[in-house]
Amino acid sequence: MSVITYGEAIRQAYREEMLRDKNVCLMGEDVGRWGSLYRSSKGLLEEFGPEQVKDTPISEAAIAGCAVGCAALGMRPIAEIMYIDFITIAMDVMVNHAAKWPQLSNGKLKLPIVFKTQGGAGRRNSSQHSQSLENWFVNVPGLIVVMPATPYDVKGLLKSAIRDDNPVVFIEHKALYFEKGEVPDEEYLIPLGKAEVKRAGTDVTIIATSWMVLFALKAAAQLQQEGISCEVVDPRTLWPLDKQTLVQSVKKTGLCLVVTEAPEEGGWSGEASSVIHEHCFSTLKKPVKRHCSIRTGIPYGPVLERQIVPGDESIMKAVRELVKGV
Amino acid sequence: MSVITYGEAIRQAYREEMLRDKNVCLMGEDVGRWGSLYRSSKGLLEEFGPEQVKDTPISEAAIAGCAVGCAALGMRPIAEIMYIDFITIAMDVMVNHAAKWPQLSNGKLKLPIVFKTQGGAGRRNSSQHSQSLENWFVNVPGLIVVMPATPYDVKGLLKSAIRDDNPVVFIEHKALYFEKGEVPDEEYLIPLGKAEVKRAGTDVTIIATSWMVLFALKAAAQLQQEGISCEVVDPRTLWPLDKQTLVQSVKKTGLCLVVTEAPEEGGWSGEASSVIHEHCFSTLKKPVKRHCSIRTGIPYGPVLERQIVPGDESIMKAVRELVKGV
Amino acid sequence: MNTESLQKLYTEMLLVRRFDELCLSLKTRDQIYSGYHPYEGQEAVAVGFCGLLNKQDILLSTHRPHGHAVAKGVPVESVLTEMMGRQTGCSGGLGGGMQYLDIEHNFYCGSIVGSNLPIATGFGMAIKQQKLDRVCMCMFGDGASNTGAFHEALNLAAIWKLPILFVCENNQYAEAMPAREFVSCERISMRARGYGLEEITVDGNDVEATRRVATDLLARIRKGEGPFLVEALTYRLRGHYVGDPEATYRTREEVDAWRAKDPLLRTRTTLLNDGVDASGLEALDQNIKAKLTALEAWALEQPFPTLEQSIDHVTIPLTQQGGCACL
Amino acid sequence: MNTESLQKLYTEMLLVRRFDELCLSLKTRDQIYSGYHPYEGQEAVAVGFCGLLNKQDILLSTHRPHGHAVAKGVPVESVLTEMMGRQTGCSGGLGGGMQYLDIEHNFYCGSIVGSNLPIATGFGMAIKQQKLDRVCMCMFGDGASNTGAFHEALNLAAIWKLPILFVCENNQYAEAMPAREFVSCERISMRARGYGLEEITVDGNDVEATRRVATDLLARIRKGEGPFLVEALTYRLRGHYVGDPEATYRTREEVDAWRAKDPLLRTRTTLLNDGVDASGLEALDQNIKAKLTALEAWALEQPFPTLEQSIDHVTIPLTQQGGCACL
Ligand SMILES: Cc1ncc(C[n+]2csc(CCOP(=O)(O)OP(=O)(O)O)c2C)c(N)n1
Ligand SMILES: Cc1ncc(C[n+]2csc(CCOP(=O)(O)OP(=O)(O)O)c2C)c(N)n1
Ligand SMILES: [Mg+2]
Ligand SMILES: [Mg+2]
Repeated sequence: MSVITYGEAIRQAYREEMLRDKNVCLMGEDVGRWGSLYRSSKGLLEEFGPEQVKDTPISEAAIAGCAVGCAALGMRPIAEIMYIDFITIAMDVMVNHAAKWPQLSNGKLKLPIVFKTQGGAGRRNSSQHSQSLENWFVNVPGLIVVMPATPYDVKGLLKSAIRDDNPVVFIEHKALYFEKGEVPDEEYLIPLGKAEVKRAGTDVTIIATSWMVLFALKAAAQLQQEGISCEVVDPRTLWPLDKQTLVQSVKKTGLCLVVTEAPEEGGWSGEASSVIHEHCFSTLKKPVKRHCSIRTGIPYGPVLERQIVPGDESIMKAVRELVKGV
Repeated sequence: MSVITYGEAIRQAYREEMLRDKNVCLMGEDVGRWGSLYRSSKGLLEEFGPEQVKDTPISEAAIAGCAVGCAALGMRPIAEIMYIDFITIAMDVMVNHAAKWPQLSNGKLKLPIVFKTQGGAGRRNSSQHSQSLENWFVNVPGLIVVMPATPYDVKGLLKSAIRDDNPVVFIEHKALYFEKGEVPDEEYLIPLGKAEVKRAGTDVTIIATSWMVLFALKAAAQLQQEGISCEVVDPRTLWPLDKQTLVQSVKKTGLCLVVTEAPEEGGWSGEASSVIHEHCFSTLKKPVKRHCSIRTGIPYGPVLERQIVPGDESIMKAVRELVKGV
Repeated sequence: MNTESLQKLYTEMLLVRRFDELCLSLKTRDQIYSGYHPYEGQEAVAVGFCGLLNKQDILLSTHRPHGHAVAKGVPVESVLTEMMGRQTGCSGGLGGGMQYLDIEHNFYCGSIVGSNLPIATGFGMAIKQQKLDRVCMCMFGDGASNTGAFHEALNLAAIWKLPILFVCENNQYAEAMPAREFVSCERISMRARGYGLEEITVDGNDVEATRRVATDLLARIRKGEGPFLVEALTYRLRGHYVGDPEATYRTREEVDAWRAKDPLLRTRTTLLNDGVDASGLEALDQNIKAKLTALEAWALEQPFPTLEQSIDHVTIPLTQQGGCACL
Repeated sequence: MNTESLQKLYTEMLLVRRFDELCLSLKTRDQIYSGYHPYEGQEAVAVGFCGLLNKQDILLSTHRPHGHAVAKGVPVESVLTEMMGRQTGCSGGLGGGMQYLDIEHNFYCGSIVGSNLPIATGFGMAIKQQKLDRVCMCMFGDGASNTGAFHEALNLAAIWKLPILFVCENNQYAEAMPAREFVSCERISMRARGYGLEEITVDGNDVEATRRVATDLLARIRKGEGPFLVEALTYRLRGHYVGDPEATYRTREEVDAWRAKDPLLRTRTTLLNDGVDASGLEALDQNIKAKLTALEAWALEQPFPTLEQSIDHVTIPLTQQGGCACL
């Protein structure tokens, strides 16, 4: 085991997969010279050369298009969209082509693409660089959607995403790149489509995604002091969803809080909440509660950001309300 | 009252609003010469001239961008994206700019834009021309989302959308343009954000959107014969959602089926289902059931389309399961 | 071009023309379900350009793809039955008339205008990097040249020097929008300069010219001199789709003037002048028609795809990695 | 240009330069929260072009907006405090350093590269249609010229003949990506031909030249001859953002060579040659510095926006039409 950052875990995943398979290539704006914005591909251009590590112009539609075309000829591109906010420019290729072609080929064509991007608030970037748009892709048949929260998860899931033959939308979080965690020194994979219980508990289940997992864990630790035992479940893959792990937890606790950074209406919190209600209706003591960002563009600066987005304090408050109830 | 088509109702709404206010203008691909694909703006170029009715190049990003810029200078553009599938190309302007600028102006800037488009299956157009992508916009703070199902609704809501000072995503349905219905001869508006009970009933509430409303009504009529009384509620506006009308209905019936054309996972069905669970938990006899399209690209041709997308038969089956149980 | 070669091109154009007519007739009988975009008048582009590709070369087409597909050599059986939504179609009948793939024949088309250009860059990149003896050709229209996708793709292809031939089939209209009003430059080929490329325009109704330019450019691309952008000037003789309100955007006279420049007529005249026998050409045509009549009869018998087929390949099961425990 | 006019431009450039330095210093002290994009070296573009606009004219800027804003006459108070996230900022402190609007001064900027170009077409269209005595100027970088948005906007502006001046501020880099490698044509102005426009390039480090070109083109636009695309060749003397790894994409020598062409240095030399007193220029500078010192002190006292402010205007209440019965 070594303690490394989320960013370094990504870099290791890239490196190992590029070494293993020459067809794996990374393309995007400044993934080469700069080694990506948060340095998660640092040194890879030097090590693997411009055939495997490609800087591209500011052309998100072309980046995504290029990924589809080269994947169709057997390459395994990782197409980086620097901020998920810019994925708005790559959507046509992703939704209308990457997600549709394998079906249209009747299984003859595989598109092993990782559309890799990064979302969320936490770095004071304001509303055009802080959005949480993951649920868009959950609603598109043909795409896999992954959102890892820890260095361990990001490495294992990224390696699996690269090896998977489906187009995968892989969403990192900008507030996590410098978070540290334990990662095995030997190689490992984490299966796509597997949730993880990040902390076991008995009184209430907190389903949280990405950055929210960290806050949920902090809140759970605090709440333990107050005598509330929280189970924290991280789906990790939003589609296909490991309903079993989520449902098992709620069947045990009878209470569920869903925490997402995306605003409530139309977000993935609705999906999670529905799944739990559908499968745990008789064991639920109360309806599933959703705790999400306030419905607004993420404002600039550190203070407002923290007030808009759920954090450990607000999660504790939500859990208390749920457990003790009004 | 006159009986007119959905397409004609749209045309009347355009006409009345363009006559009322010279700032109202329609722009998009072939909205002028052709009068739109389904002729919903037929004759308007001749009547209002090219300043109010503008044919644009195949440039969805520019269409959306142009709408934002001219709205900022006091115009009231209706920007047409011919198929919702192509809105993937206009997303950046809609999500990162139209939805953000009013907030950034601290209320000094209004963007009275209607982003008008058309979605869904029913015309055998296959997967790149048949998607139901409405929930994407529900998750974007700053946008209003409207999905009318009848000639009456489309006219009244479109007129309100044009007069509203917020950017509105207005989603028509391609299978509805030639459907007929009664529309008053005198002017009327339908408020945005108001659901409607399309059919009263006592045993089960069906919440359905757009094309699905028609099937739900058909199913309800049939089920009446079997002794099942369905209440059919059409939210009409997906955001802001008229939760009260939806909840009131389910509080009465104690059972709820949500029907959407979009696939289940990540779609608006999850939002609706969560809202009902959150507000009707104690009166619900069973968990809310979702009935949505099968998770696949809409295949070509009439037969498969009908098997993938919910219809009256499949809704009846789902209601029966819900009411009589397994 | 010698008479024999020209006659060969003529025959290919005739096949494309008769195939288009067959589709039109099937559309009228509601055997083609979505909008159908006729190809009449543009055959010299398909045959001159797409007809030169090898099976291994990649062809990316548009929402008006059947001429390109047939010219490239995608079997008429699978093109026709795809349009008719039958299992034997290239995409198993799931895609229909404007979005299908024939993986074996390296043919890809789609109904989002402009999107094939960015995708072409990926094929070009893979070909170059894997040093394959293949090229990529990407067809698009005058309307598509106004999309952002066009621009991003051309720039990327140019800076990476990719083995791609971008062929702009300027048939003067994008639906009802005349290129003369909606394309801001006089010639679309003038846009080449913005990507450091040569300006190349060809008479798209002259199959000898299109074939000559195609041969030259593909040879240069195979030598590593790509990409190229070429504009082929042609004309769509029928409506954008069957029954479009043509009167809203063009005159009868304009159509007639172009009809006189019909690439088939023109080539036929040259062949006759070269001493080819009219009855020989007539026989060719009868031969094609007979084959297509048989094809039609066969096609109408083909089964439709099943629900399972339409779902099975949307997502490849994740089982290798442990899979997902869905409920 | 007479000495007096040039000295005025010099003063404006000096203000932009000192303002940029102040921001840099505030960034170092974490008083600017998001990434900060310095403007040093490009002042002759902002002042020559943006400085010519009237208050009523529209200016669309980028993720590197403060030079443009200050040159246009957006009050330094509201630009600076916006960057510092204070209530007194143009956007009430909600937007931060790269996305803010000053409605009164008709200034709009944003952090999505390229998106301001399509939006500019709307301003241009409204100006033209409402016959307003205004123009629209749209700034963008070499990197932005590779976006699809650029292409769609230029084409639309050209076919509709809109009163827009598109100014490409080619500072040689888009983050770490050199224009010489990532822009496929030698000069970005060569792209003009693709839109039926003139090719215009100007030395962006020569404020007399930028002002001359701007004056000429804006006059022509006001006469209805727009749009125009002009490329101003300049150089970003600092990193893309504070602390970027510059060594990965350019050499010290290259930066030094451009430093010698610093627009301020250059104008100063001209002024001195024209007989302007060095001490007079020094006094000007001291004057600006003193004002900015006072500005800084004031700015640091300004309050932050409240939660309510950040939520209140996201959606305008629908009450006029009956409103929504949310729970
Ligand atoms: C992105 C997008 N916008 C609009 C359409 C609708 N549409 C289908 S074909 C067409 C015209 C295309 O014109 P052109 O590129 O010249 O090709 P042609 O039809 O003339 O072959 C349009 C606008 C589309 N399919 N995709
Ligand atoms: C659509 C989009 N892609 C990528 C980025 C990230 N980004 C911010 S600035 C920048 C470089 C822009 O280069 P250029 O247009 O030359 O302007 P400059 O920074 O040189 O002023 C990039 C890639 C972005 N903000 N928006
Ligand atoms: Mg055309
Ligand atoms: Mg630059």
